[in-house]
Amino acid sequence: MQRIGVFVCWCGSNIAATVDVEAVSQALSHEAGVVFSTNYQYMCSQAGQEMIQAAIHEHRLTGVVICSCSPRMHENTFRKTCERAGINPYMVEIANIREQCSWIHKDKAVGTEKAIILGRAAIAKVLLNAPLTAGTSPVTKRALVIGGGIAGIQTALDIADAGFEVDIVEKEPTIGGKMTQIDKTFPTLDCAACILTPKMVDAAQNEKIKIYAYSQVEAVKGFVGNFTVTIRRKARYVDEEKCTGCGLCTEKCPQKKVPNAFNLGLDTRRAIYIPFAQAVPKIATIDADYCTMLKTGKCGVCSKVCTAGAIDYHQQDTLIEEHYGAIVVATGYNPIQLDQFDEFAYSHSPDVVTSLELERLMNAAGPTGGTLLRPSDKTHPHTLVFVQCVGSRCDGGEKGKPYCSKICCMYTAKHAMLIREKYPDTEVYVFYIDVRTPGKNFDEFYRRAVEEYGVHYIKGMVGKVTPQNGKLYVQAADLLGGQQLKIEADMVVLAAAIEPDKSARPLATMLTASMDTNDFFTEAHPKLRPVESPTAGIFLSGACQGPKDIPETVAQAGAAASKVIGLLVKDHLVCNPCVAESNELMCNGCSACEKVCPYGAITYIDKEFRGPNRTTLLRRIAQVNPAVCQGCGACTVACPSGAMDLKGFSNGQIMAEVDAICR
Amino acid sequence: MNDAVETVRRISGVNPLKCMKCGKCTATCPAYDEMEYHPHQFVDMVANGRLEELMGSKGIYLCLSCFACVERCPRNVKPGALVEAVRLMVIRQQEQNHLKPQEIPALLEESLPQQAITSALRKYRR
Amino acid sequence: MQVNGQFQPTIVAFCCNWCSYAGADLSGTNRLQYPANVKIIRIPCSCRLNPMFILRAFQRGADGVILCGCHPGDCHYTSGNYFARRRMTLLFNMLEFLGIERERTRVEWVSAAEGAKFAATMNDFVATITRLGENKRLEDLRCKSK
Amino acid sequence: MTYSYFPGCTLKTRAKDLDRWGHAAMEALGIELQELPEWQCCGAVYPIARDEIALRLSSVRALATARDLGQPLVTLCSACHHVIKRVNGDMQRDETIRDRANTYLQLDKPYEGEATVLHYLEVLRDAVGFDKLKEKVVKPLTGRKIGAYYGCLLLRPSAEMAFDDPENPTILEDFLRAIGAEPVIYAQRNECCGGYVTLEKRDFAKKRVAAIEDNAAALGAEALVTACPLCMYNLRENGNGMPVYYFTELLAEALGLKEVEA
Repeated sequence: MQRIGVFVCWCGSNIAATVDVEAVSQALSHEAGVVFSTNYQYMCSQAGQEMIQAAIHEHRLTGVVICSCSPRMHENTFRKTCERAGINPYMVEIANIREQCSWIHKDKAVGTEKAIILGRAAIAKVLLNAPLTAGTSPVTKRALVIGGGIAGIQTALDIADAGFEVDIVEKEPTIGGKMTQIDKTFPTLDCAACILTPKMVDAAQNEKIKIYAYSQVEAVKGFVGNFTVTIRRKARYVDEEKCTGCGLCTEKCPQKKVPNAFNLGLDTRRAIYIPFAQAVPKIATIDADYCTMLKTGKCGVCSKVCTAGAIDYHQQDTLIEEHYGAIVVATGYNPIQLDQFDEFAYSHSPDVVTSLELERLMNAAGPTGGTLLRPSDKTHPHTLVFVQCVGSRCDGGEKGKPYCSKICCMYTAKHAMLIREKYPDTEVYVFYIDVRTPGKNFDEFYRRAVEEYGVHYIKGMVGKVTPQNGKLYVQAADLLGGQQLKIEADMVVLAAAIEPDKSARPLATMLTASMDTNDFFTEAHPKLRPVESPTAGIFLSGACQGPKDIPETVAQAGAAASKVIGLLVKDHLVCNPCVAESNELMCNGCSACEKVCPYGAITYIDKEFRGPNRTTLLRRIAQVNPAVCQGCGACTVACPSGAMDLKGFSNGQIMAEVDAICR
Repeated sequence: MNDAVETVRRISGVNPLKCMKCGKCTATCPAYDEMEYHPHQFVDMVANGRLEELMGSKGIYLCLSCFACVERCPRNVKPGALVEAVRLMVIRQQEQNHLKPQEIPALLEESLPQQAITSALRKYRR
Repeated sequence: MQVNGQFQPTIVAFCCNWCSYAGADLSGTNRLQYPANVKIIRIPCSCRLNPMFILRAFQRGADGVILCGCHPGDCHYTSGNYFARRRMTLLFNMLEFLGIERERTRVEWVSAAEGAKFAATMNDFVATITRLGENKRLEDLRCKSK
Repeated sequence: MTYSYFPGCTLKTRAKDLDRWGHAAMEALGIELQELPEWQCCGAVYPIARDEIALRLSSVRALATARDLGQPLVTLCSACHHVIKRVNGDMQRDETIRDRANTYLQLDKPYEGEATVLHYLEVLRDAVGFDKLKEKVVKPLTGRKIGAYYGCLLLRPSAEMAFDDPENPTILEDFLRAIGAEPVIYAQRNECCGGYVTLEKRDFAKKRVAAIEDNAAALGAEALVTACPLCMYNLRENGNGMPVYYFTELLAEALGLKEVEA
């Protein structure tokens, strides 16, 4: 017979205010199997834990029930406490009387009664608990980083620095991500390329880092420490080993009218291209949508000019399989499409641009060589209007995003300042709803834009942009001035909301990592575990988790790397002992469980059983690999003979809980 | 006055507290110059129970019901629906019709479509 | 159960560990109220819910049973909630055949971020069951205390 | 194909051109528009207030008749379309309005939003097809630069009207291309003309129309088209003389049904 101890926590007043803790410990002391019951102010405190340990020794307890906060909070704490006192950690059950009782009820009598019932259910369960020992599984000491922007590069560099191998999978022909398109960075105004490209080179030259550019993750199998990932290496139609990146082909290709994605379509490039001069790896890629040779079989100019013989028109996508212990998601963001915001005339006038397009228009390597010119007539704009929050902070529906995109206030201040500095003859208006600048030296930066550079910050929104006679007539609200403004502008710059990259959603499904309604990855805990996904072994870096600027992204990338390193230094991981187990005497070998197992943890063996009269009987039975089983329990329900059960959540235990609640 | 705010909310189906005070309604309103209270102020005044002032304003008869503010509001607040609700609060009172049938003949002209008269009558009287 | 002459339904909620149990915790963290009639049993995944558990609950006097799991496509174990969905469809059909009203059983997908949805679902479910009144259909009278 | 057709009050009087040529053109395109028996006014303006039931009833009556006839209901006037489409939406989605309207009307069979409401332009686009229309054009309006004026009622609120992109509509431009004209895309095409406020404040309507005409003219438009009699009134009476047509007039002209006016 078990000897159960019950410990009711007050959690200060969090529980005690709506649950009569004394009455609960009293009531539960009368339950069958309970030999000791008490309550205390903070069970999770040092003193509380010592009290539990003392009670275990004194009353020779075999099982413990803690009535406290959610098991998601302190189950592990109390398991360790009991382990130190010499009882198996899996002989502990938590009755959640805080999140699921005291915090949701106001009436003390109601709360107390419910707490007693929840306590009874936990006691009923623990009476059927059995000691469990966790197995271990080995850790593959190599990490995968998905996405090669600044987040992915930083994570990979930090992991490699600790001596582990790390692969980067990047869907574009080069790593570098959005930061390669940015001209200057706030709040220091240093050149983005100057700080990013050395990192890209570091990553390429680091012998621990392998870059799979122009590649995508195709499938993910396995679990923490043991992932098997299929990577699709898309056909570049250029042999990566042979291409020297000389760029001759990109100058000779006769197909000149390909919109240049790197410059956001503001100019054109050839069908064979290297996105930009500092691309890593610096290898040419043929754009199959535009290449005349690939489409019609006639041309072949690039092949003729290539002295290295790297062009291969017959190249196919290849699939490779790699093994990893940890996966970091760094898929980043994109500005949203602005089709639904045509009151700003984005699709009517080339002079209405997004902020990212403006970055290209101001970049020395951009389509205008760094001189700010209107896309329509290549003249110098004298009046610019910036519109903030285009598509951010919207209320539901199909239009826009409900969240603040976070980076726009600062980059708009940066743009406004740079334009006023370089072209003092311009007038710059910024229409804002709120200026949000929480960050080191951020507000000072914004104030400089207003006070030193004379940027006109106007509280209000733009309602309509009317292109007419080469001008953009901007109708806007000046809420503090109490007027409807009509500004004759030369350019309008829209701070488009940012959204997670479209590749993130299918990736999340492959990784079984959860996402929020906006397709940002959710973290394991919003405050305490910000760089881990709730799925073990999956880590989050950069804007895939939420809008972020560069300093924040780099900080998070480093944090994600440290978590990966913490995982990879381990030789073995302790497995979850709450796994399925088949009772071989009851198993009839029907394979129902095998079919529903998502992990392939169940195999069948033929085993000899003793029959009557010294005969033997060969029977096919199921066997669970405890290192692979994740403990979902799908098989337990599929099993028609009731042979399959789940340790820690057995049929008997759950039935006992049901009985206790319905009593 | 809170009851009146409730009435406006019920008639319009709009929660003025959703407004984030961006001013896009005011920026977009074609009747801005004609109104003493501009759309964003209108929303704010409803939210703060300042209905008497609104009910006495001429602007409520000058909203075009063009739905530009409704369409472009990022928070789905529908300032135009609030204007309609306040106007109804006025004209549903006795003898408060803004347009009386006997005034109509004077307004008629050869090319004026019936639609204009009917619309105005619908908008301006009980 | 009758308390002071008022019907207080007994409701068992099975919540998967990864989404819905966390969602229930979140509604607690946000102090969103729902009736105490709901008692939650934690299971690793919605696919762990053996139909036997539901039958047992009704047999022992539960008035309603609700299963909450991760949204389709978001299962921590990839496909568990799909199994659960199919199993529950069959089971609920059978229970209806036995005369247990369809409204007494429910499946809801609640993510870890949907504390508000959890509370709203439970409020609605308790209201529905209270309206339906006591469930006697499957009760084993031998289990009933006098 | 046969459709039920709701002309509305103005199309029988002041806006006869919109109606007459609309009818003639559809006939030429092989589509019959059957006038809804005993139709009444649509209500003229959509009652935004959710507690206005009586003002919705005449639309509901028309919708119920259309349902009973089993044919989609086609409207031509922007205002009628706006009102009938949105009332239909209310009857589909708003339980309170549905119940109360049905209680008033006591129809043989309660109306629950079963009818389909289409604008004439939608029939042209989806049933006839602009490609097909192009083939049937005998007198293309080649070289004529025309600005489409949408106004408010056709497009907004887009969630309910579901007619076209509210900020960047294309249906009238596609129509103009089909009849051989050159559409002029200008930003003010979906800004209000001044509406019924013209009754009280003509100056205001004049300002609105000036903004529209200036923008269209600056981008090269020689004329405007509209689908709304009230827009037509404001553009003609309060404008600076830019020609304005109903789109059905141009359609009839392109189909060779109407002699080009001198």
